[in-house]
Amino acid sequence: MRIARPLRLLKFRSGGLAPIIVILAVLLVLLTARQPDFLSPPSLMSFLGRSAPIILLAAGQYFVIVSGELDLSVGSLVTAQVVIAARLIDGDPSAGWPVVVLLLAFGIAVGLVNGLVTSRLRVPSFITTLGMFLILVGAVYLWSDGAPKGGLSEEFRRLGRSGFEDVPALGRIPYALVILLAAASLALVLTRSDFGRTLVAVGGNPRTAELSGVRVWRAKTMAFVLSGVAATLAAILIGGYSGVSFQAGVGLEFGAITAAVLGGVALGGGRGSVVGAMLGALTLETLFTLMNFYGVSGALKPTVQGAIILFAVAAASFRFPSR
Amino acid sequence: MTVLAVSTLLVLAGCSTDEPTTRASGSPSAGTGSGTGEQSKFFVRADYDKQLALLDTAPTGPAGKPWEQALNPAMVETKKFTKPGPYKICFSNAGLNNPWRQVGFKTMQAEVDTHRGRISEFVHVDAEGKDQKQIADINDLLGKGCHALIVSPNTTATLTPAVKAACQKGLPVIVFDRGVDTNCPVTFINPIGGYGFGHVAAEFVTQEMKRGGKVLALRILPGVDVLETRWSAAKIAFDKAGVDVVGVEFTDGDPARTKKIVNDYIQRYGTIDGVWMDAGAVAGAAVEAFEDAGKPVPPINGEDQLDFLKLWKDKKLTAIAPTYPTYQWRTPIIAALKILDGEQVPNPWKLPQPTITQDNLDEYVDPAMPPLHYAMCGCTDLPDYPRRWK
Amino acid sequence: MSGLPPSPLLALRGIGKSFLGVRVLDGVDLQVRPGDVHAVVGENGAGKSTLMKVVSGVYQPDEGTVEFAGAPRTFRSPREAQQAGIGIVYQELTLLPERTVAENVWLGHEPLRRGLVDRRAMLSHTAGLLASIGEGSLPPDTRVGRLGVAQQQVVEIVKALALDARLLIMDEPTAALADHEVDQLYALLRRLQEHGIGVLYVSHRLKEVFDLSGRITVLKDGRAVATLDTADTSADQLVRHMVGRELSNYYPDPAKPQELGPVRLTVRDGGNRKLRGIDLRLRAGEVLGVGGLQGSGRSALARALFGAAPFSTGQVTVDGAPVRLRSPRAAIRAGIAYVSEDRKGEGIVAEQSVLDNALLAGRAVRPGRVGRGARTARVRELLAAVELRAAGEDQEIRFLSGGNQQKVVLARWLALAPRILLFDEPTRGIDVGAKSAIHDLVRRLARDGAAVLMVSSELPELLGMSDRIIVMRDGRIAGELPAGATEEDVVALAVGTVGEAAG
Amino acid sequence: MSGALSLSARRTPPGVFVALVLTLAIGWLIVTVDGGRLFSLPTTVSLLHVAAGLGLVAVGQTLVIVGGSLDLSVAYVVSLSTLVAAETMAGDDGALLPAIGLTLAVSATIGFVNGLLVTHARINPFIATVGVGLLLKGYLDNGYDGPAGKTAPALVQGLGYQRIGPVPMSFLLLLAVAAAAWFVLARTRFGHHLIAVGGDPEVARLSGVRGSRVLVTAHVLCALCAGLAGVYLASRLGAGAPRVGTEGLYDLESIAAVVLGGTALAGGRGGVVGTVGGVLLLASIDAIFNQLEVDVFFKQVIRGVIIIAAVAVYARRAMRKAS
Repeated sequence: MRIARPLRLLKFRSGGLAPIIVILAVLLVLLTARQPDFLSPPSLMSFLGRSAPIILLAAGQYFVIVSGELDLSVGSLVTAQVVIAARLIDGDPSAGWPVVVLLLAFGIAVGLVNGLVTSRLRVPSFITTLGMFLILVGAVYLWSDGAPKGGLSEEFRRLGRSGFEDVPALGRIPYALVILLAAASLALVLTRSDFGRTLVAVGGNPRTAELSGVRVWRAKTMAFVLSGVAATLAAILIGGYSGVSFQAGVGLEFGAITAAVLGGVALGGGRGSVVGAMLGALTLETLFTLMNFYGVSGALKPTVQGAIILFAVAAASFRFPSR
Repeated sequence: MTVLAVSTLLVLAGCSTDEPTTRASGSPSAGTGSGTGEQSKFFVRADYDKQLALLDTAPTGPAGKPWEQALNPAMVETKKFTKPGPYKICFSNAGLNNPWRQVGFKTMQAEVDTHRGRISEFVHVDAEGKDQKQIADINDLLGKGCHALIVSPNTTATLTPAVKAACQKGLPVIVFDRGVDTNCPVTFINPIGGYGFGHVAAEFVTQEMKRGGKVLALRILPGVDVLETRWSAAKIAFDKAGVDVVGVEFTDGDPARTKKIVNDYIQRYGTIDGVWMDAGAVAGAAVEAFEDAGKPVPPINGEDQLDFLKLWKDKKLTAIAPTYPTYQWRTPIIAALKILDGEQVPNPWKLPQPTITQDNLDEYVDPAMPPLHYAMCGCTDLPDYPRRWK
Repeated sequence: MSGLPPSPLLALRGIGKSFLGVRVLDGVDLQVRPGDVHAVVGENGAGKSTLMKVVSGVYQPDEGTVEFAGAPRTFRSPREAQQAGIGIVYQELTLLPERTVAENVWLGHEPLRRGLVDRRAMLSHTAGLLASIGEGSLPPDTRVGRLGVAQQQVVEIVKALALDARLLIMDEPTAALADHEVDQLYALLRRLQEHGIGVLYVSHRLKEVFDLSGRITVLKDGRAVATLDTADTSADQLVRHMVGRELSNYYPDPAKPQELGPVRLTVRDGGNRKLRGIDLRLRAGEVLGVGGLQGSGRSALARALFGAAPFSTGQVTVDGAPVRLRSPRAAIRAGIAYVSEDRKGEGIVAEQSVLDNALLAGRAVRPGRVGRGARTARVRELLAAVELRAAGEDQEIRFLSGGNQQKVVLARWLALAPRILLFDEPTRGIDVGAKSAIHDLVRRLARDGAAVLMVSSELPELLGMSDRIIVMRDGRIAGELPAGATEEDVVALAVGTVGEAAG
Repeated sequence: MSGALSLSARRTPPGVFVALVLTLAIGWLIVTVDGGRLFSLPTTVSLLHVAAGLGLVAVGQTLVIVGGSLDLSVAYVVSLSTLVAAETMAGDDGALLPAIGLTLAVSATIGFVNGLLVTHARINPFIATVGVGLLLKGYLDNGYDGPAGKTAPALVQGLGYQRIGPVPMSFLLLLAVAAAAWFVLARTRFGHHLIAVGGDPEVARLSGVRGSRVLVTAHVLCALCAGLAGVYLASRLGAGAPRVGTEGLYDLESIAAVVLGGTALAGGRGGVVGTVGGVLLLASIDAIFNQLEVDVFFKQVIRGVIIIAAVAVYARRAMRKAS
């Protein structure tokens, strides 16, 4: 154990949680400086609630990225799910739960296709999911020729829009937040499980994994399925939060990936934590809010966002030369 | 750090409200979180005045058929285009990439169906919102022996050369929605326009909200001319009335983002007393944001999309819906046939631009239609309505 | 060594280097004279590779000076070292499979004509160099990916030569070479000596060290504990310097007849792209050695048995029952374990912890939450049992020495209590100390009733460890030898001077 | 196999060209049956124009991808370049050369920044270039309300509309640039080093290759190609268009073209010739669907499928070669 400490140090330096926590803290300080009551329970609750979808997506993306792949199709999947839900429900209150089940099935199916094409046909996931992106967007527009049909019922939307009212101390807890916490703890358990660890091994060195009896294709496919499920949950929350629209999922895939990387998940696989990914997403959301509060011009937002992301990732992706 | 720097810089830049006289583009003009910011570089005072004048001009033409009406028309001769039918009419479309264009195009197709006897073929090419593709498309269509060419340009400046080329081919060219920087087309059809839209909405919000209240302006995208005009007109109205515009934000037409922005502003300023929108797409989301925050919904404007109209009616909002009517998609077909018959047509063909108010709201709310349908489609009398639009 | 020694080509003075507070090199002095082959020996983790990387500019020393050709130098990059005339042949191959031999050899210093890469020159020069070391048969424009490990090693050496280096560093150059290829290397080194080129030679094979080197520096825990003239040093002395103990019964005793159990594994007429007509029986308790030249099918045999490159024809039985070893997973389920020759590429997950690496197979093949605690406990025991030296089970495995990495890999398999173990070069690139530890372990496993198949290109190991030896040639089993066979027997079969003619 | 061949040409699989010929043949058949003409002059011309725009970007993209990197900022670089060019020219032929010079300088600078972020700041290229893209997006959104500037008439007539038979100047420009890029990869040290870095950065480093210098150069070249594409589009549109790059999806399309051309997304393998094939393939599909007046969204679905399928085929081949 003579050299244990320095190695811990290295561990925390490379792909650890420390950088993202620091960044998040800084942003929160800036935020509260401008908006003291931001951390007050009600506003915090609603903030966490509305951030739930992107955090879920980041968690889903973690599994894919850590297994050495990439999922560019989640954004389009979210849009597709919202539009599908709207058309199937079409304002009919009773349709809610069956449709949720159906959406989950669809999300899993998309994940399966992504996974099998990537792992069995050996198509780089960048291409697979890029193709899936084109297919989903095209298909959903085609299906609803150009404008979403029907509409979501209030019952369906409640999940994303309302919450447990007047909880002592906290006031209102959005259902979204509850769902998020449930999903998050599930994800955490999963990463600690045999599957979770072997998945990291798959991302770290597929050959070794294969020769140790891991069914690499299966692990990767599972990862994509998880991402699909996460996207579905996100879609249900987003649809609930803001209703049906073709914009529902636009750009979310980049958001999720950026979040994961921001949280210390290494693109290319084998390194990172799901908590980091989710913190990364939270950081991004905080950043947007920050910019609203500081009144950064709408048009200039991307610039500021880009600058901060670059800075943050540069800081977070700092690693010791390993060899 | 960066945020601070940028925002302060913007506040500094933001205080001036005088319009730059030159159209010097390039140097970024700053929008801002406080005040209405600089006037858009694309603001043209003359057009602005013209449109506001048109707002209270009585249209000429068959009553109840605004798509055939015109505002103080100046007729042009078209004898030289006279041809025997039936005709092959070609349409180079900027794109179908949003509900407004979807509804519009369906309306146009329906209009064509009403003339089946006289229109033997209707060729439609979709440029997918790509300038370079539309240029190629137009060039392509010129080889297809069309009797008339209808163009809905993707952008004004970049499509001008292609349209000029088309004119030189000698076939009648009809431009609608966006214009081009040439008057070679036989006629240019569009409603009053963005300045009118923005002005009406701004006036309404100003009058309805409590004196000295805070207004949040929500815009879809920066850098789209038709939307820029709406904002610049609103800006003038607000500045004139000395309204405190606390924020001008871009929503990308994404309801989720809209709710987040409105939510943040409510939190930041305690309350918002008026909401102005440059398009109806996310009006519903904005209203919801107030409901979810447990605040009364302030005076707000939307557009003639049904989801907003329904919301307005159900929630009894103080609202108004200026329109950029989709019935203008009928007119080019009508115009084309007139021209090929050698009848006179107005040029420019300015269509009336009705506004939906509390008084006439009920005429337009049709629960049967999909949420993103545009009520001002003037399509109720067209073949297989409403099926085609559902 | 009489008369005035020529001034040193390379002189290291008090070299020190630490990583994250870990002292890897400590005050190392070392001198290489022109035309001198200077061996550097020591257990893994003794700092040999680090020292080499300091000399070749991959690392910069924290303390001390590097003097090259009489002038103090600080190489900030391998490029600078190469330009100064220091070539290095790395332990793990540093070639691009997608590129041709010539492109690899000249990478970084492509010959130019009028500012453009002169491909003709590249090819001809490469051909020349290959010929000069008796490998003229190797076409310079084949993709390296198509070559076997040994041939790649040759390319690796040619690559270093192409820099017309004055000092050549060879880190385990023979790790991948079969013995007859080693002879070629010898010849090559002598030729280099004649040209006055100095050689820093790192190896675990004492035989080579004594055959080749003029002087020997022994590293231990980052210090140069001794520098000896090879002429007046004995193997035992050297080993004592290295590990601080006598080299008593280097190999464990072979199995006694009564220790041999039932037949565990049979293959009848097994074949695939690389193997033909394989018939073999493997009994519990025995260590079956597999010899042969590189590319003779030794590794292919192990990989076939493990389902990594399965048999396409023939029948395999395990404990009498026919099995289809279509994938590693299937093989593992049948109780087979496999330790690859390519540890870095196929053995470990570099960025995962020791524990995760050790648990990998168990998790993959017998997942589920049930008994997870027990499994982890078992693996901890095993890690202790193999005397793993690491900072802790959370340490990333990439920071361990080769020997310790191999121990973790072993623990991974032992956790599954396999009945058949396949070792491919189990001690490749591993130091004397860890080596004998692993040899003992292999033998112990056999005693405990496992059937062991061990591929080795190191004849002493092969002869010392095996109860039986089969020798491969051209994808066939060229012949079988009993325990106590001589190196000559093996080589004879391997090169085909005896035994049934390979079709 | 002769040395010359083995060193470069062999890397570009003919597969994509087979696919191209088949596509054109089948397309021609369907279009003819449909009563249209696929190879009519205007159609062919516009096909080659589409190819020219995308091609210029894709050739640059090939260089970074071969080097194991990626550039997702090209779409914005293209837009920016059209503006820089058109505004500097301001319709004056005299300003032609300075304008083009300035445009290239600007884009080169952006490429340089990309390169630095990827190499020295060690930010994953995906994130780095997306970030830079955001920076540019902000500038464009904020600064432009639509087309601006006026391209020099000479350029419009020349590069924009001049053609030799059915072949536009722009397409010749593409061929020239592609040839240059091929030459660079095959015959210069930089090229060899780039491929090495893409294949295995560590190996390259140990062989004395200055990896970061090489990658930065590659990024600069990539951005330069995007800049050229911008100049071409400016000549085509007669003005600068702040959205033309993103509307054209030049970022994802260029990557699609590159992989269609058989270049490995992981780097180290591939070439420009294949990319040109990929570009022509995409352009042909466009032209065919255009003639058939196929619904845009349907077209998108088909595209997605084709991209995935094509890459799957390459993977199959690669696997067979490996075993």
